[in-house]
Amino acid sequence: LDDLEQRLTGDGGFGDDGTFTGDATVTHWPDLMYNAPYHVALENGYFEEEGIEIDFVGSEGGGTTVRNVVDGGLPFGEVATPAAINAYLAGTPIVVVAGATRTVDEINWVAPTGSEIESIEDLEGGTMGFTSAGSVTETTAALVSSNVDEIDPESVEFQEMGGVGEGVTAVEDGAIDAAANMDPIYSDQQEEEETWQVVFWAGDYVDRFQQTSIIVDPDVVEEYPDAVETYLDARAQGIESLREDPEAAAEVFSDGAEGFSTEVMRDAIENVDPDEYYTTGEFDVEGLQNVEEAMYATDLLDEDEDIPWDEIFDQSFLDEDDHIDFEEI
Amino acid sequence: MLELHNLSKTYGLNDSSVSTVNAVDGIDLMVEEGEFVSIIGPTGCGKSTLFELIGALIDPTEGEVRIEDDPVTEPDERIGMVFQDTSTFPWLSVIENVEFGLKMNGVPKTERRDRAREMIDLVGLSGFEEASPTELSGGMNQRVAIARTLVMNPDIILMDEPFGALDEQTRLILGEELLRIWRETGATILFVTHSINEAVHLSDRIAVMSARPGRFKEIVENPLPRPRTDDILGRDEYNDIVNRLWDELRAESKKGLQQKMEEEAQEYGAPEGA
Amino acid sequence: MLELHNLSKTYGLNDSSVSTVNAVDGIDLMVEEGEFVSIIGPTGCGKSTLFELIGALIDPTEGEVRIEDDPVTEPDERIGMVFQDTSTFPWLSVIENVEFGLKMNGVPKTERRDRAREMIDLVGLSGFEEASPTELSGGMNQRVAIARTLVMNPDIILMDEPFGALDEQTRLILGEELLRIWRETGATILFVTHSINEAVHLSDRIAVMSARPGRFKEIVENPLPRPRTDDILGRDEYNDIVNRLWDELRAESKKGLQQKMEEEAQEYGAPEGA
Amino acid sequence: MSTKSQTPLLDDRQIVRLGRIAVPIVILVLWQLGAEVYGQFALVTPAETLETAVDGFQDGWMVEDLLVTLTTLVIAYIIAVVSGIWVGIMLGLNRFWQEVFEPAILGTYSIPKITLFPIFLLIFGLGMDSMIAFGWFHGVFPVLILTMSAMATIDDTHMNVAQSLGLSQWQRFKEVIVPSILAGLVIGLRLGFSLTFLGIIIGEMFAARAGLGHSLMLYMETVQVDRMLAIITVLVLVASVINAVFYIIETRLRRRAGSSGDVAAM
Amino acid sequence: MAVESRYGSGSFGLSDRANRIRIYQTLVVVGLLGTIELLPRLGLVEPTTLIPLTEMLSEIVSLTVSGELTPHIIQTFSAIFAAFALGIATGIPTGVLLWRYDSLKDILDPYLLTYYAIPVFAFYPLLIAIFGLNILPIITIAWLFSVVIIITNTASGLKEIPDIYPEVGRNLNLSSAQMFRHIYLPAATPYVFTGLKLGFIYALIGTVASEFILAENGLGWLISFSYDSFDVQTMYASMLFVILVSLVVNVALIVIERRLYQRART
Ligand SMILES: Nc1ncnc2c1ncn2[C@@H]1O[C@H](COP(=O)(O)OP(=O)(O)OP(=O)(O)O)[C@@H](O)[C@H]1O
Ligand SMILES: Nc1ncnc2c1ncn2[C@@H]1O[C@H](COP(=O)(O)OP(=O)(O)OP(=O)(O)O)[C@@H](O)[C@H]1O
Ligand SMILES: [Mg+2]
Ligand SMILES: [Mg+2]
Repeated sequence: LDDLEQRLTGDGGFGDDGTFTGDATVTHWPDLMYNAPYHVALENGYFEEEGIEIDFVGSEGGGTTVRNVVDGGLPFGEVATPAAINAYLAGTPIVVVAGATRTVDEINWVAPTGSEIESIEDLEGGTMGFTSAGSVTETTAALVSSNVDEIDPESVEFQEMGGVGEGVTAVEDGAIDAAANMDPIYSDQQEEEETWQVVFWAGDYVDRFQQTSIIVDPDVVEEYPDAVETYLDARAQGIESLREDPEAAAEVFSDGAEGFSTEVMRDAIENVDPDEYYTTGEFDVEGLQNVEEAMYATDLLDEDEDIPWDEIFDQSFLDEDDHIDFEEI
Repeated sequence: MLELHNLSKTYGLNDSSVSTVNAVDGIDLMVEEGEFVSIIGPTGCGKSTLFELIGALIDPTEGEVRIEDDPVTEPDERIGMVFQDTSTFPWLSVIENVEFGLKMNGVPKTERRDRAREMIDLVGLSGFEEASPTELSGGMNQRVAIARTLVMNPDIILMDEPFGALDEQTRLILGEELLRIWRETGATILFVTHSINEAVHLSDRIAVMSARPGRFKEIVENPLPRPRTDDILGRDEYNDIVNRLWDELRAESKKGLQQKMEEEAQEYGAPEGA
Repeated sequence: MLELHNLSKTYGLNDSSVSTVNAVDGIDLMVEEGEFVSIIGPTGCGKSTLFELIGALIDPTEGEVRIEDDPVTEPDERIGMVFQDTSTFPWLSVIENVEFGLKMNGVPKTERRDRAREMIDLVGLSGFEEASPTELSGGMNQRVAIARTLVMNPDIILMDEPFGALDEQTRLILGEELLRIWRETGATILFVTHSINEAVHLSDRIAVMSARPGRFKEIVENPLPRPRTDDILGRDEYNDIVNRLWDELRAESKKGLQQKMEEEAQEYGAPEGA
Repeated sequence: MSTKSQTPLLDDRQIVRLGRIAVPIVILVLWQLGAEVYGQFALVTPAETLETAVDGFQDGWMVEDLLVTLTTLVIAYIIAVVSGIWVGIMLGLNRFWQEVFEPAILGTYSIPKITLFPIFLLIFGLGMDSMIAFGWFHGVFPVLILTMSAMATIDDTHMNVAQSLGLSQWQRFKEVIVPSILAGLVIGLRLGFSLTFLGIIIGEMFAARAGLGHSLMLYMETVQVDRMLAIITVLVLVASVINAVFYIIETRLRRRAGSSGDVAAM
Repeated sequence: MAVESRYGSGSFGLSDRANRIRIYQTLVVVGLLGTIELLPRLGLVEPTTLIPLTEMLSEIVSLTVSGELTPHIIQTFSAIFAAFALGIATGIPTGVLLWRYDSLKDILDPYLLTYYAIPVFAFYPLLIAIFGLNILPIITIAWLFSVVIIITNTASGLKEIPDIYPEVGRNLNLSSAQMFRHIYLPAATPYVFTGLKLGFIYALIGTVASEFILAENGLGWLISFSYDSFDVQTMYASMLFVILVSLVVNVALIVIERRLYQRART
């Protein structure tokens, strides 16, 4: 604990009644959809109202974000759920205290406008690009192919592209038939001209997927539970405000993000349906089931390995009503 | 017989707008077979240039070189050269250095090995065949270079200050060995040196070159009988010829030094009172 | 008066179990004020070591150095040294080189400039004050080094083959200038050279050193009168003394050369028949 | 040695000057062509990049990152220079310890140091400390090695001169050692700079909270190619300007010291 | 030159000194390795921060036996060797050109000097767009890393050849082919080899570093992936593996280089 205080003295520290000063991270800060609620909460002063003075620092997706929380001495982080589980299983001291996003509605697969690939049927025997191994596009692709009836998923070749940019360049050149894309990048690329036609949206085949969750340093859970409370509270207010006034949220989001216009953000928020996409903390059984399935599918978990949900997840900061029974998963 | 007719070289004629240097000017010389001729002259007077002309490493501006009445226009195997600086190849062993020219001319391995060994013996380096030149002293390296030239069996050997980098005593010892080798091979030798003693010790005739443009100011016959043992040093003829050469050279050397300082001054950018 | 008493140096005594080199062994010498003494000896006989001992750059194993009866134990400003290799600082201009020692001793700028200029004049380099040593020839660099030593006004100047790297004619000319400077400054000069001619040309006495361990084999008085103009070369006394020194030196030189070749052979790894 | 034509239209100096101007032009032309061939999601045109970069400075997103990176760079570089020179001189003065440590130093220099970056993160945490430490680790070796090898080129005779003139330790250091090693030292400083810079950028690209390398990765992920290229351009410009300064100093020093010892540049 | 080196030779019992140096070198290495072993063993650092050396080694063994390392080793070394081969094939001819044409060298000099300050890793997405997600982008980056040092060393190696060697060749009336094969080539070899040595090390650094930040396989990726997924064992094992490999390669290259220089030293 000395260690924790020491780590925090540089950046701030915790007070009583849940106030604190410090840094936190959100995966893909500040641009991708996970970040919108925080931008809104910051802009509207929800954190300040709770006595929280906070700065968000960026990190890439996947395990890197979890790493950043741990090595960066950050008390809070919103990270990819599979990465959090994986980190815990590797012996990293973290606690998952809340869900954050529960669909993959921002993800789609695109082909150039006017191309013959117009829907998922046209991918029969074709090639589909995903971004990188272990990424949400890979896991989603795996789930899609297990849910799809229209075509034989065995006939589709999946190819790792390296990133969204590499994928869309490849699909432009005709090297692959459909490339993974995601908001707000997709809306940005659509803004000036209709560059893409959407082959399918991931959400059409995968209903729930607990994409991201909120992890906290166990010492903080132990010593400053109030801080966890206030932090989740501020974020939840951000989501509510976003749901109420997506127009205003889009403007705030575009200000906070780097290089995307208000129009793009408005389209992006509309595309994900904030009511479904964000959760104010509660977990989703089906979403977690899909996470587990995806982790088996992508070899993040061995066949015989079980996820000790009770150890990793701590629902004590959520409303009683929202608690789920991990046995159901 | 080696003949030089009106041999001249001016550097920098082709480069437009670069000032030219008249290095060698109208050199005439006839060298008999088996003769040992030394050339002395102040720094920068064109001695090395003269040798490069004779060896046909560069083309003369005027005049020509003839061997037995044939004009020489490209490097000729009858002429061997020994250079002032260390010129042995450090990437070859002593014996490989010596047999290098033979190898390039396609002489079969066993033959060239034998001939190289013989030459190494002649220059007193037996036992060092497999050594690398980098492990040998400057004097030993010059012996290797001499062996490398001798093995080609040249009729004429041009030696450009071969002992320039060595101290006086080592020079003397190597000079004596050179005389022995010369007797054994019967080659014609042209020899550049800065040392009057060395020239007198070794040669039949001594050509004194003027400061630039290099001309032959005088060619002196050496009256000392051979073989020249240590006791020549005390003889009157020895002193006479040394003094005579000193007199010839002194004025030219001052002129040469003057030229050099002026050039440096010019390069440095015209100092006021030098 | 400079006195050397039983001066000896053995290298490598302190490094345990390392073979030692007895470089200088029991040197005794008295040099009068204003005298010009040359030291000749074969390569590696310990001449440089002797000078480093006198200049107190290294500590003697035995014996001592005295000036006017004071023992000298650390570098003394009454002793100036000129080294064999180019020793001018390339990062300073000629005048900065010359005034370097004065500056280190805290002499004010204008004074040291004036004194440096005077010395540059004395060595014949006026006009080159602002040049960089890298732009000058070896001979000019040695003049700068001499000026740098002279400007400190030393009573005793140790010159270790100052003209070693230069050709014979240039040496002669610089030697004559050195004599002029010596007359003008009245300093005591100890002068190492390989050249017997040079030694005879310049000095009052000539010490001949033996091959290693370096001892004084003989100290020869030079009977030639001063000023020594060119015509001394023809005189009998000149020839006598040159011959005498040659005799002294010849045996030692061969021994020195032998030593060197043995060392090299050892290094290379014992060739069979060299 | 040079091959001069009979009647040159331009003299060598003019050719060199024109050629030097031509190099960036050729690069720009290739860039433009590449942008047209590979499409907007891989490469945008030089003009667009410039516009984005200007916007970055006006809008401030570039400035913030640049400041973070430069601050890290300056601190890491200063530490690398001071420690590198100090250790280099100490080892250079003592042949024995130099020979003891040389293989270890050269060995460390030759490994892909980036692989050790996680250790820095584990020790210093995610933040500027890590970046500084890692930048230092990258940059200190060339400074140290070139200082050390420059020490070996000090002319014994020069040290003898200093001794015979009775210079104090400090005077010897200041007046003889420093000027003697200066040329090699400056090369070390230049290489040290390049490597510190590279180390910091790589570090930021891998894991950081802020900085140009960090944003570079962000814009790579979100396919904002114009911003990505704007950052690369700024990085190249910063590096080039500072290297140009070193180049000028080096040329001066080389001219002043004659062609003394071409210390192997790495 | 330091005092010892001036007289440095067998006759002064250097072998004894060499022994002492070797003893101290061993002490330094043993001390370092011992620290790494003991710190975690004695519980002075967390096992999540550092694992004992012996564990790293046994982990290397088990990773190798299980075959987990194999694909990464193949990937990484294919990239290194391909990049290095490409570096030789392009770098040496370019170096020869720069040597033959002075003006070309003068034109490119300042650019070559600043070259290593450019973060070439940043071009990775562009290269993926050009070549696709395969080994080529990595090879290209590693090649970009290694080629310039090969170019500059080749050019300066050829330039360093003393005039006297070609003159000997001309006196023997050698053909141009003989001249190149028997004079220029062997005379320049040691210097060119230094370029190749550095070129190889740079190819290694470039490959591992770009795998580390960007790629999806290879030894560099394995380190960064295991770091991210909190697999400290694999992380240290693969790190140590990369370090050992680069040290072995480096020592081998240095030994060859020494031999060459010994022959060429004049
Ligand atoms: N390739 C060249 N181009 C232009 N000038 C040259 C060239 N080679 C030599 N020179 C000039 O020609 C003159 C004679 O040079 P050379 O080397 O023949 O003199 P040297 O008598 O051999 O001198 P040293 O005694 O110093 O060896 C010098 O002034 C030199 O600068
Ligand atoms: N620092 C040293 N350590 C060990 N041996 C040394 C050292 N300095 C000189 N020697 C050895 O001492 C002997 C005398 O060397 P010194 O340099 O005094 O000779 P020298 O007469 O000046 O030779 P030269 O005429 O070649 O200049 C040589 O055998 C040399 O190898
Ligand atoms: Mg010459
Ligand atoms: Mg000496």
